[in-house]
Amino acid sequence: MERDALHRLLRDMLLSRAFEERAAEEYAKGNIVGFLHLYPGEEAVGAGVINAAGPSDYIVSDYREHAHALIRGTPARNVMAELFGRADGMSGGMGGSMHMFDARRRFMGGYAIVGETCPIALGIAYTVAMRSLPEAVICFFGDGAVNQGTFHESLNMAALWRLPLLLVCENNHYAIGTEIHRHSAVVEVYKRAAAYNIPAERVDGMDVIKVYEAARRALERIRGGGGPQFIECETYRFRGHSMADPGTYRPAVEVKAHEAWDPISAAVREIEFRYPTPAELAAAGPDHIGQLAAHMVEAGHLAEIEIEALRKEVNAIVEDAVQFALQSPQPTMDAAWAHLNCNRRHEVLV
Amino acid sequence: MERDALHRLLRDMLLSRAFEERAAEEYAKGNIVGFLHLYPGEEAVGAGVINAAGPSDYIVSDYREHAHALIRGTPARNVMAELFGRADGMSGGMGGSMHMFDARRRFMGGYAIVGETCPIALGIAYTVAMRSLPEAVICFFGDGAVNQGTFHESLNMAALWRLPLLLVCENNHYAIGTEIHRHSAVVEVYKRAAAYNIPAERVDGMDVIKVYEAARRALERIRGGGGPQFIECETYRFRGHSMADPGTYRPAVEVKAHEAWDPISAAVREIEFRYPTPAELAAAGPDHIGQLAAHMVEAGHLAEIEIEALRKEVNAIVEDAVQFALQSPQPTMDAAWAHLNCNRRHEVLV
Amino acid sequence: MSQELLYWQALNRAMDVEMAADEAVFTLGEDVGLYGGSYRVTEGLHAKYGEWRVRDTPISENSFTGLGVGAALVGMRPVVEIMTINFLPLALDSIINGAAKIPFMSGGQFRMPLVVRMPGGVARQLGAQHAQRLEHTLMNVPGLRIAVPSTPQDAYWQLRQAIASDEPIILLEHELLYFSKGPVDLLADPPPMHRAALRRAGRDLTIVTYSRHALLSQDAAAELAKEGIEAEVIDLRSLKPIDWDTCASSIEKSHRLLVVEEDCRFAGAGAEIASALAERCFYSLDAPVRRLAGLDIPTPFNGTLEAATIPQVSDIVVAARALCQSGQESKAS
Amino acid sequence: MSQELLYWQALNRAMDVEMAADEAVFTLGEDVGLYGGSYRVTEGLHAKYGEWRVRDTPISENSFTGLGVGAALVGMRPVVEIMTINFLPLALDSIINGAAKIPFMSGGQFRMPLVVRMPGGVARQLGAQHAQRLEHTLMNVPGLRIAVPSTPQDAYWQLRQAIASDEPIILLEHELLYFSKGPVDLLADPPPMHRAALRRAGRDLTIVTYSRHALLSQDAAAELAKEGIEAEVIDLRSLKPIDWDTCASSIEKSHRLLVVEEDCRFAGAGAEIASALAERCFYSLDAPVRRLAGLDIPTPFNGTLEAATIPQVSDIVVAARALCQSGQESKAS
Ligand SMILES: Cc1ncc(C[n+]2csc(CCOP(=O)(O)OP(=O)(O)O)c2C)c(N)n1
Ligand SMILES: Cc1ncc(C[n+]2csc(CCOP(=O)(O)OP(=O)(O)O)c2C)c(N)n1
Ligand SMILES: [Mg+2]
Ligand SMILES: [Mg+2]
Repeated sequence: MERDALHRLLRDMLLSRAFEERAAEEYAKGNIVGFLHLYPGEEAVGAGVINAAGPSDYIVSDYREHAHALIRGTPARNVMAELFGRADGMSGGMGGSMHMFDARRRFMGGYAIVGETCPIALGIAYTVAMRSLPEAVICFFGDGAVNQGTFHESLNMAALWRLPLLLVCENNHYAIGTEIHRHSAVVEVYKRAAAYNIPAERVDGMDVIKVYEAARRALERIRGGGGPQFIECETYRFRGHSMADPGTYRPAVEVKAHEAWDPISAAVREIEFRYPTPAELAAAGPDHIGQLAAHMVEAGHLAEIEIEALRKEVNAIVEDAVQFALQSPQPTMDAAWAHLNCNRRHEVLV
Repeated sequence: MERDALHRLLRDMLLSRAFEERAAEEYAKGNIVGFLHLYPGEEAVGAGVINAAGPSDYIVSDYREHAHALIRGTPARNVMAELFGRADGMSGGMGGSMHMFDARRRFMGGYAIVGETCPIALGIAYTVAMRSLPEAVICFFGDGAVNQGTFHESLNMAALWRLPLLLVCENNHYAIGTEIHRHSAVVEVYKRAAAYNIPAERVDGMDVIKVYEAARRALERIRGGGGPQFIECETYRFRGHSMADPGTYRPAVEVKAHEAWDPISAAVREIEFRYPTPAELAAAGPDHIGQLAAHMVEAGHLAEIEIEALRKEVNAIVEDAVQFALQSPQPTMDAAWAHLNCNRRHEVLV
Repeated sequence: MSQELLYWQALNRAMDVEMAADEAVFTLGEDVGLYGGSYRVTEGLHAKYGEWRVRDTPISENSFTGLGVGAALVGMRPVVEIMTINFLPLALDSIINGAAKIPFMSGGQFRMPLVVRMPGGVARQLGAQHAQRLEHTLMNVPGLRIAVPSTPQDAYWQLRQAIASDEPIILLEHELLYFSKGPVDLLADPPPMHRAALRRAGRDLTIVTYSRHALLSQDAAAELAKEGIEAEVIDLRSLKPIDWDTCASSIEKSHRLLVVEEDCRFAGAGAEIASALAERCFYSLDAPVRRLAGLDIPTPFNGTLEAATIPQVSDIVVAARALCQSGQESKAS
Repeated sequence: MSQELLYWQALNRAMDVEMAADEAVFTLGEDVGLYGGSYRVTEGLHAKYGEWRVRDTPISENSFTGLGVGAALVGMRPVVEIMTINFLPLALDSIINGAAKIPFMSGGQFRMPLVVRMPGGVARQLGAQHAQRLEHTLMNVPGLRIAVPSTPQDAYWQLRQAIASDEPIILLEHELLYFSKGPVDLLADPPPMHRAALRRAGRDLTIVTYSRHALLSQDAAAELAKEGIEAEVIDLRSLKPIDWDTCASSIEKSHRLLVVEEDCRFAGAGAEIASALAERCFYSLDAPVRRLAGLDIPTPFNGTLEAATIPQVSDIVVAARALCQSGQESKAS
């Protein structure tokens, strides 16, 4: 795996974590109101999948989508401003935490009705196929969403028409307070895809590289005309379902165990592990690979101290985002009506 | 297989066929109006499954349910009167062709919204399980219905809670004009059950004995605590989807080929084949099995001439049903209001 | 320049013209393709435009409607056919929570050029689950528009306008109108999509109505004329928005309003029509606004009872006559 | 005899009493069991009655609501909780085509002792997909009944009555009321389930309202009293059927009607209320019936805008004041 890619993955995960933890603080302060579903613990999924996508691919997400937007490249400022309900938010303060959209980056929305993302992604994929474009559509959903009728209906259609759709299940083992064993007859979610002849794979969703690679492979198959693909990422959310949820239904030991597998520490370990020290590199001599590695180390990306710098960088981004959001104006009622009527063209309507 | 059972199966199929063909005539005459979905070609499914059920089992069906009601034991008079919209119809003339109910026989209704039968059957099965009763619920639906979200949702819940539910897919390969290859990514319908860990079997739905035996086995597993079971019956409808449908989308050769497999002729052959002639029986000597067979032949059920008699019998029943329906009074608006308010008890409502 | 067409043919022409003009237009639904559509609206289009643009779907209403929403997000102009409005409850999430809200929720980033067509209404003995109207269900949803053509000409115009519009538009077609005939001018300029039409002028009372009951009301007005009662008949053509001005100017002249609808009375479309106009025209009214509507009962299968549950021409005549008298009585008293 | 309870606690008590009294009563929905319910309504019941009677379901709204329909067919008394009314569109087929129609379609063979409970309304910044009211969607469906308790006492009474009734009943609970407190007499005899309550007597105008806005209207009436305007406040308690007599007798006294609702104005619940009463009370009215309602716009996430889209106490005061004046002006003119 290339160094830049790895670095990017790590940075995205750190940014997501820092952003979400700060959002929780801002929620406690009252700067954010309403439902707030945070992503800590699941960063490897969003980072791995979205980084595997190209800029012309589409992303459809649910209400736990702040990190997806950040990873996709939406400035933290606009994401935070949306959480604050301000005019500079991604959705002009109209959508909020669960409804972030970024048309320019093909971030096709956060949706709050469980299961709703599938048909929407299906429709985009249908369009791509109809136009024979080399694009793919990535659809995120949780383990609870697979029990919604739309999941089933959409998978059937996607397979029937071989649409370029990558289905990504973020299996964090819970639908709010209901553990997967209590909501799904078959808990290996990827197995459901067999009912539609959709190739499916389960990956360790705490390992960003595995997720990234699985997504790459799946996207390649899609671009090769292989039709829809399914990836189940096993992961865990460290927090409650939303800020309103203390999460007490989960055994403390279970939460602890999963925290030990924190995808960010794992990614940090991965980076530190994979690249040799300068001494080792020197011993290896000035060969081709060694040169590259040496260059990377020289560039200072891999040392522990640099990870700290990365943390600082993302913290600064988040701090800036909060300041930006605080200063962003409240949207007006006129703006609200304009958004509602953004559809109107030249029609002379009553 | 016991003689009486076989005889019953054949009679039910003949009655169903005669009833439906007559309904088509009455439709042409204008005595029946509205949608009319007929069953010819599919008789082996209803006869096989419903005869395998016990009197305390429940049946839930869709809009192609006249034969299901007849087989379940509802007098042809009341079925026909319902088609005529008369007061003596099963549903008092309120329901019509697609909404036949017979509470006494646990015939829980015909439903006209594709996929709606699954959740209703699920609810009855939930009740049976909750009360630990030895009953089962049989739910009929077509191949088109399996693409509805409710199918998926209901199967998951049925499996999760191990409910006593027998799912019977009447796969006639078409949803109105859309052939199964064009509506389902996986055309072996029974394979869908694997996504919920539900035991599933595909049977030749033109062979009433195979259907009957599959249903018996499945019901036994259910009563033994095996949870939901799934049977896919491959069949064919000889007519269009409804009387409004000429069915021209199906290649003539396909229709012809299936008519050659008429389940009724097959059942007749089966009966004639399985039981020896009196001469053969005499030759076989007075052993145990020979005695039984001889008794059956003696009783006169098996000779070709008897099948003609059976045809006459069912024709007479159907003729009587039509006369009954013609003479049955039109329901009144008062009756309609009373049906709507059948729920009211002692409440003092505004 | 106009020719006689059946209502379904007019819709079929509209589809054809729009599909030929813009590759972004495509249609999908159950049996719209090979089969040619349950009411023939899409007849011939599959052969002409191919399966990608005329897509037969599985019986998965919520998801194929949602497919339309997704496609509209990326600039397509999908025309979703829900086989009948009775299946709308299954697809409602995609319409209410999706199509109607996304343009707003996204802060105006996305348009929603989606059309959803649905046959509906009480036809002939289809039973309670196939005789629904459900206009009210969609009327309350901000962000949607609803057209209810009663003539082949309007069917042609309004479907074309709906496809051309970037707003999500619901087209409610009445099952008993598909085989009604009328002149259609394929080239004439249409009135604005949501403008009401004055179908008959009169001075004694105003009848506001829509869809099939616009035709029945015109028949009733002809009857009433024989008794010397001149009813003005307004065909709304659109249930969202409603062209209040056209209604109000008529009432200011006639001083009496009868609202006629096929929908169940309680909380039906007529409730909005009557309450908005009663408020606006309060000082012009000589008598209470009357609603003549379907009975609040599921539709019986039996044909006679079925007919008894929705207003017939004779019911409109009786109600109009009573309304004209009731005002006079009160003035006398 | 009465004690102070929170609205959710009153509902919880009602569930407990009915479940203890009749084994046929059971409840199901997302997170109603182990988790104790999103708004705590089912708290403690899972431990007490076990998983079969307090069933956590997958996220499958249409089917678990349909499960309730099926269970009701065989004599159970299911109480389905749909986590919020925003998911009602997904479950609507089971309610509209199933629960509401089966007793009728079967020719009266089956009763439908089903209760569907749903939190709803505009709460605090939940965004457009989680701020819906949708009362209108259910009101037009013959065969359903709808209760809208505004106080803990009514919540307790009406949930118990709904469970005891053999008709399908929808209980709409307002998300902002769960933590409101009020006296609950657990033993008193309740008024009929669908009877409106006169919350405050007055002679100058009648305010007809329901759910949370019944409380806001009482606050507004207190404000108005300071200016010498005495508003009579009627809390409908039921949206289907509506207790027209109670409303009409008040209007005959006050001659003015203001309808206050949180629902979007266009084709909202208020449309039926206003049109039925304008028709019935036409000759008693001194001024047009006014509807004060939510704006016809999806709910913005931003808190200030969100508040601006639904009537606040001050809006009610202004509207009531204007209504009293408008009548007078017209008399003068
Ligand atoms: C249709 C629908 N039903 C219920 C809800 C309420 N709800 C919000 S999130 C959630 C759990 C979803 O679980 P899962 O799909 O596993 O996603 P996760 O939150 O674990 O990421 C539920 C039930 C909803 N938003 N939409
Ligand atoms: C939800 C819904 N969508 C569409 C229809 C219209 N419709 C009636 S029957 C039918 C085909 C059903 O096919 P299948 O399930 O295979 O049953 P079959 O008629 O072949 O027995 C359709 C699309 C319906 N009744 N309900
Ligand atoms: Mg989850
Ligand atoms: Mg079929």
